[in-house]
Amino acid sequence: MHGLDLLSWILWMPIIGVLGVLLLPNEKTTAIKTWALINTIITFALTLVLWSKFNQDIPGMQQALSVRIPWIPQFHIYYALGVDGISLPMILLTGLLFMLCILSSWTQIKKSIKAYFALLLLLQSTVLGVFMSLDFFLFYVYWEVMLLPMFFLIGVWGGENREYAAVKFFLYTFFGSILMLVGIVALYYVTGQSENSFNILALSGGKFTTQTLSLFGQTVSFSKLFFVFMFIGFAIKVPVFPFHTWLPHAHVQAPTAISVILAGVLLKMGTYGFLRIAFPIFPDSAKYFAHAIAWLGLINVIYGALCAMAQTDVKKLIAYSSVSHMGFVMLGLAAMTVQGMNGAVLQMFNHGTSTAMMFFMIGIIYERSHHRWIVKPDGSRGYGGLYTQLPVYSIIFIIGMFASMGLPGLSGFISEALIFIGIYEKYTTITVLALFGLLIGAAYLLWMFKRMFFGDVNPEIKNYPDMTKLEVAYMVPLCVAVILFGIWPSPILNMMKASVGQLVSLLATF
Amino acid sequence: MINLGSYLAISFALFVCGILVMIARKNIIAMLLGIELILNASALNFAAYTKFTNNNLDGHIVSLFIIVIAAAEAAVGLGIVIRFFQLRESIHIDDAATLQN
Amino acid sequence: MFTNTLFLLSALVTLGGAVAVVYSQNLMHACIYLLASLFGVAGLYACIGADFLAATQLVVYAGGVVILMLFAIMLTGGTGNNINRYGLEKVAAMGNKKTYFFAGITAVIFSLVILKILANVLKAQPASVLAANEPTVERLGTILATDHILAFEISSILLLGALIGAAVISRPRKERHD
Amino acid sequence: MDYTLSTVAPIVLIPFFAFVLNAFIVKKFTKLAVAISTGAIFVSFLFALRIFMDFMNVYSVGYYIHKTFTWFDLSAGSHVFKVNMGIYIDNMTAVMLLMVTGAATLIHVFSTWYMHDDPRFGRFFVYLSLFTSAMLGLVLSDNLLSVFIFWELMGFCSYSLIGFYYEKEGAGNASMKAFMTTRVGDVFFLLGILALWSVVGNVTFVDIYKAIGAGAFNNLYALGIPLATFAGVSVFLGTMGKSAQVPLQVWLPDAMWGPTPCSALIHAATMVAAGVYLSLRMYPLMELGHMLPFIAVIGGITAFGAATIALVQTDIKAVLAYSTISQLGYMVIGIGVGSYNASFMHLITHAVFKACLFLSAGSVIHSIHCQEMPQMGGLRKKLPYTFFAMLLCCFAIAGVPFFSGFVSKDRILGDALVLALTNANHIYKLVALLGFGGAFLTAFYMFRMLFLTFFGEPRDHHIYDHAHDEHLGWNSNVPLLILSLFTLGLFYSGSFTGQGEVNLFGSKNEWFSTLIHKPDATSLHHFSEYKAEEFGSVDTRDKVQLTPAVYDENHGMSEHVAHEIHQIHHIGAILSIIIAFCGIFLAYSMYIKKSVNPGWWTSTFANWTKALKNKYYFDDLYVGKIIQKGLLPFNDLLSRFDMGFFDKYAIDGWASVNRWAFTISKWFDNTIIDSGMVDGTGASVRMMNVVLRTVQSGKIQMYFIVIVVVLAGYVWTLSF
Repeated sequence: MHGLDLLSWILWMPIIGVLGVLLLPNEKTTAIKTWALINTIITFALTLVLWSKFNQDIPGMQQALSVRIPWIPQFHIYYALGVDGISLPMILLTGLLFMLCILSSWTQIKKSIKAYFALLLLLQSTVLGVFMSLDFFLFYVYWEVMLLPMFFLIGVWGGENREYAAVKFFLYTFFGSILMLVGIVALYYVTGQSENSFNILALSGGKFTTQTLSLFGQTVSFSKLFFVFMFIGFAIKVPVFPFHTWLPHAHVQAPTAISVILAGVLLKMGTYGFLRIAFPIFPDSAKYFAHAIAWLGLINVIYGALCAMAQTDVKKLIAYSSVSHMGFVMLGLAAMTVQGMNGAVLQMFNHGTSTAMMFFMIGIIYERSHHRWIVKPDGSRGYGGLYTQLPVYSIIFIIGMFASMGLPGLSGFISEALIFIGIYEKYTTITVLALFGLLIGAAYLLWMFKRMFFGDVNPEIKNYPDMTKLEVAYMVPLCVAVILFGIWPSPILNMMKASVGQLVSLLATF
Repeated sequence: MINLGSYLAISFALFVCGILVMIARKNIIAMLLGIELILNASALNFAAYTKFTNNNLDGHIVSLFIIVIAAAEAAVGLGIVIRFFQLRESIHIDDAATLQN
Repeated sequence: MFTNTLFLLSALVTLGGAVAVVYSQNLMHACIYLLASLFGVAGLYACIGADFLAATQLVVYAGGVVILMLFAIMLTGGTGNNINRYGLEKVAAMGNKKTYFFAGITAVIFSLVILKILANVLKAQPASVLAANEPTVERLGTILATDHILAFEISSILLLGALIGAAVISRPRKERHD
Repeated sequence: MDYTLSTVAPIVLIPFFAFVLNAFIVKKFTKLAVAISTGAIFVSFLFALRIFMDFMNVYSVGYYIHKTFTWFDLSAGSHVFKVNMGIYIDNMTAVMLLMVTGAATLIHVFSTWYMHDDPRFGRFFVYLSLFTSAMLGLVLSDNLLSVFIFWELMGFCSYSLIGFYYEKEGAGNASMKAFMTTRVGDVFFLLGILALWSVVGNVTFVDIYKAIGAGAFNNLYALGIPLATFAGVSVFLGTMGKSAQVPLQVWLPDAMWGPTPCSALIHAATMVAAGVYLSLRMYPLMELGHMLPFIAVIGGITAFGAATIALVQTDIKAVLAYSTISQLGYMVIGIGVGSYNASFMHLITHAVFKACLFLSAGSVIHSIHCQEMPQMGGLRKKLPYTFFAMLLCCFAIAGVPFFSGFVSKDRILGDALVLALTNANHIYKLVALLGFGGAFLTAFYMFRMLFLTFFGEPRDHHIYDHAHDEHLGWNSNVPLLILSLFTLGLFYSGSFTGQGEVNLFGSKNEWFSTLIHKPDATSLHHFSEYKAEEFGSVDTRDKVQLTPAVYDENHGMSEHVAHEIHQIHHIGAILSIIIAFCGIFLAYSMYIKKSVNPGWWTSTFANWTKALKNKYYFDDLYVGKIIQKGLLPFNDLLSRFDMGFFDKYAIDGWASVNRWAFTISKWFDNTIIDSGMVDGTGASVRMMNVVLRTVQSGKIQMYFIVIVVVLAGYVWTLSF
């Protein structure tokens, strides 16, 4: 009989929070918020404890921290949790961002506060579950359950077109996960429904290179077919180019905190899926499709950046910039070199912090103006002169914007540079083209900044107050993270490098 | 003389008395008395079976819990009766035939 | 010998009390008869060496439940057979011929079935040597705190719930004006 | 002198910590922040001076300090990947450090006066501190990656300072333009870094030199181009962005939206020179990639083109901005014609006199609150010290003998002339022509500016009368005078060891060309002995064994060729003196004597004048044509395609298909299933409930009877 282990504590702590929120009466909004905040702080503290217990030299899963308990023994389904260098940064990011999101929702959410915070905490638990699961079935369960709070959070607390966005988000992601489910079931049968049929670690290592199956009378490689299935499933979440259109809708309609979570954490679940599932289980196919993935990543980078430049809605602009930045992650993954992979995982973390900053900042200005137009539909400017009116806001916005742009000294640069170093050796043409993404990336952000912040003060914004203490309080941790990991990336890189190195070695053998 | 048969017989008799009280009375409190009888009958049965089989005291435990439940039931039941009386000025069982009002 | 006497006496008191509860037309009397019956059951427990059970029976029933019922009886009807606003007696009658008839029929049907089963059971029951009566308190305590700890804990929650529930239910409330 | 963290790092870190500290305290303690900032750069200057003195003591070509530390390490299992950062100090770095810290100190001091009344006085110093630390970091860098990092940081500071007056729309446009234009170059620079990384395995200067010396670039291609050329062009594009070479020069004139001291520091003395510095560092790569002619032509076009535009400018800062572009062009010519140390010397001399010119212009602007030269005139009497400083600087930039600009520029032009006359590649003839032509124009427009500002009668009496009289002040005009002192050629062409004579025409044994040697193909083998050391380890190099400093101008040439080159150099020197005086004379006759009417020129060459006024239509092309007509509509189209077509039809189209299927199934459901079968069931249920309702009497005792009887029946069936 052993007590609840650390990973389970982290995973179930938000559920305790949900129960607490549900027990509190509707009218006690401050109590609900405080409880949710305390809960997320504890969760974040626990993730930090996890970091302190983490042994950076172990390439695979941390045995000391893993859990594996039978859940549905009849189908060999386990409650299996584990953490390695790839999931730890994501767990830390999740812990941090949810804590800040509770703070940002403090004043911004005004209706059904109890339900909102309960759903937010539920979402945190499911996201953590995705990043910790080592059982394919458990992974899938968390992956699906995550949709539920997300659907309601967008659909109930969103903007004017929220139902459309929520349904679209739900159906789109659901479509992807169904493809993934097909893959899970196929793996279950091809491994003979044995003890390890849902064990992600046991499935990894390229065990399905020779199997074939007959499909419509054609002999198809098992590995390639189901790699494509899984790829689409995860690509929708990333989102990779042809599957990206749910993102602008969802972002524009979602409330601020949910946008932050969506861009900061949920998009990373897609790339995390590649790293944890698609690549290790089908390394031969990953290698086979690497060039195609690199081209898709390139399209993401350029297409997202060009679309972002045309937007007049700030939030939509940042949403498209997420598409562009996640393209860099795809490039790093496609490189399959130490530099590229490390860069990709680092970019996942860094994009999480910088894009969270941007969405928070947009949320803060939205609170004041109740619109997000850079240029209003009638052609007049939406803001203008914010620099004069809101100096503190502007400075923090600049930090976030330049981090997002990849300015050296801020976090985005190192990951992007590593990705480029990694991919240059493999695909020079793609590198040259992707570099233009950096250029356009600077262009749309600076142009947005110019139109919103420079110039004389727009009379409409004359009475906007500068950032409140609360708003500064939840931006400061992100600023610190962005600057600290820009100057000194070793803490994050050290925790991931052994695990990433192992994955690269695996891919290199095929 | 002291054997399982006699205990079962006594318990049976108690049980039948309880049923009679439950059905024949129109007074809610009187019906509760019947319930007590029925509960006692079953408790007695458990204790007896333990004694006359393997004497491992599990029956005693069940009997104890029956007593506990009986106490709880009496408390809640009588509470309801008193409340009902406050509302309806009656403890006639036929007054309690509707779900609302 | 003493045990046999005790057993006979207890059985008589038990059954007599039960029958008296059935025929008594006064609620207060019925309650006292019930008390007697419960005492009898305690005696029956004692006869088979269930000392703790017997004691609990006395304490809880005699000391608790029956007193509670007496309180309830006194709270619900001190003023005689008045007719309330719904056209029924305030303190209901203890039954009439019709109800007794239905009750009797039901009891007979039930008894037939039970007696049939009992016959089977008693036939199959081997004559066993009775274990000597020993104090059960210590063993009961051990079993309660180990094998039946969950049930024990749940029963404590049940009692708490019943306590609060009874208090909440019987508390008089103001009529809402809405 | 020991080179440890505590003697080198403060150069960068003190201004950086000043920046961090000031960023927090500047709002409340503005004066303190300013003092901290200025003090920090002065301390940096002392450290740099110490290093410089040490290098002068050793006085050796081969003396270098190379210390590294691991920034981060991705090695795992069999994969090894480390990113090292470090400092690399050689003679060039030592000189550069002294120049940057010295100029920055004086500009900081000047700014305490110039910016004093600005509402954002403190904030300006915050940016300046960050900028100087970045620039010093760049200079100390031992590898291209850290150069790139500091390069971009400077770009950010430049962006912030150009947009310093953020309430002005134009400042916003200018800052964005500056950042984006340099970003074009930066992106290519990054590409060059990637290309070098793929060959060398890291991007340390010394390792790149070693790799070039070992022939690692032979037979390597990227996108069908020889890799050395590919990487070289990429890196040089970075230079073109930062050093404002054609066609990426458009941002620098707009950068004048920033406060004048920042123009002096960033857009004249240091940051723009960083591009040239980078190309100098990568000189062996440029040579290997056969791109020196290309570089020379770019430099020539820039030098001449910018000078022509400067002719028609009326804004004093605009003239200086174009002259900066033009002078940077000369440095690039210097790289292109292999005049390595002259190019670097011009970088240093230009930094000094251009910083001084900008500060003088700042002094003028501060005094009369106006930047338009047609409204000035006769300020000589009001601003005597400024006039004196500016005069010296104009002499320097025009290439008057005994002044610094002459020493450096003459040598670049001399080498260009040598190549024009001896090299088979005829493009060098064009370069020499452009170079000399530019020199003439430089002398003319600089003195035009000087005469229009300080001489003649005041053209706008209102402005003149309100001008403040100048008094000598430690932070107003003393920095100008100090800087102007260093425009004397003596400092650059002298010898510090007493081994050779002071030669004002700059030839033998002067310290600059002795110490700074071109790392060309013949000298690269030295670098195989170079060794980086970890910070904190004991310095193992023995200074005694270092190569003694010998100036070897004619290395590996025959006597005859050397003599011929010497002759051409003399011709070049005489030619540039004549040209400089011609330029000055023309300006004199136009604006003092008024014997030549400038109006005649502008009306005769009206089309040209218009082209010059419009800066050769570069802005129209970039902003008007490429961005407004090309990029933005394309983006718009793409965005509309994404949401209006792709999302609407390809994605939501599935929903329409579903809806169609749903309509059919709905009809089926409603008419057949629902009305027929389901409602039929409902009706039958309704019938039944009439019967069953009577059972639900609510009589508990009835229920109890039923329960008992049913139970009995059940038990009965079980037991029999």
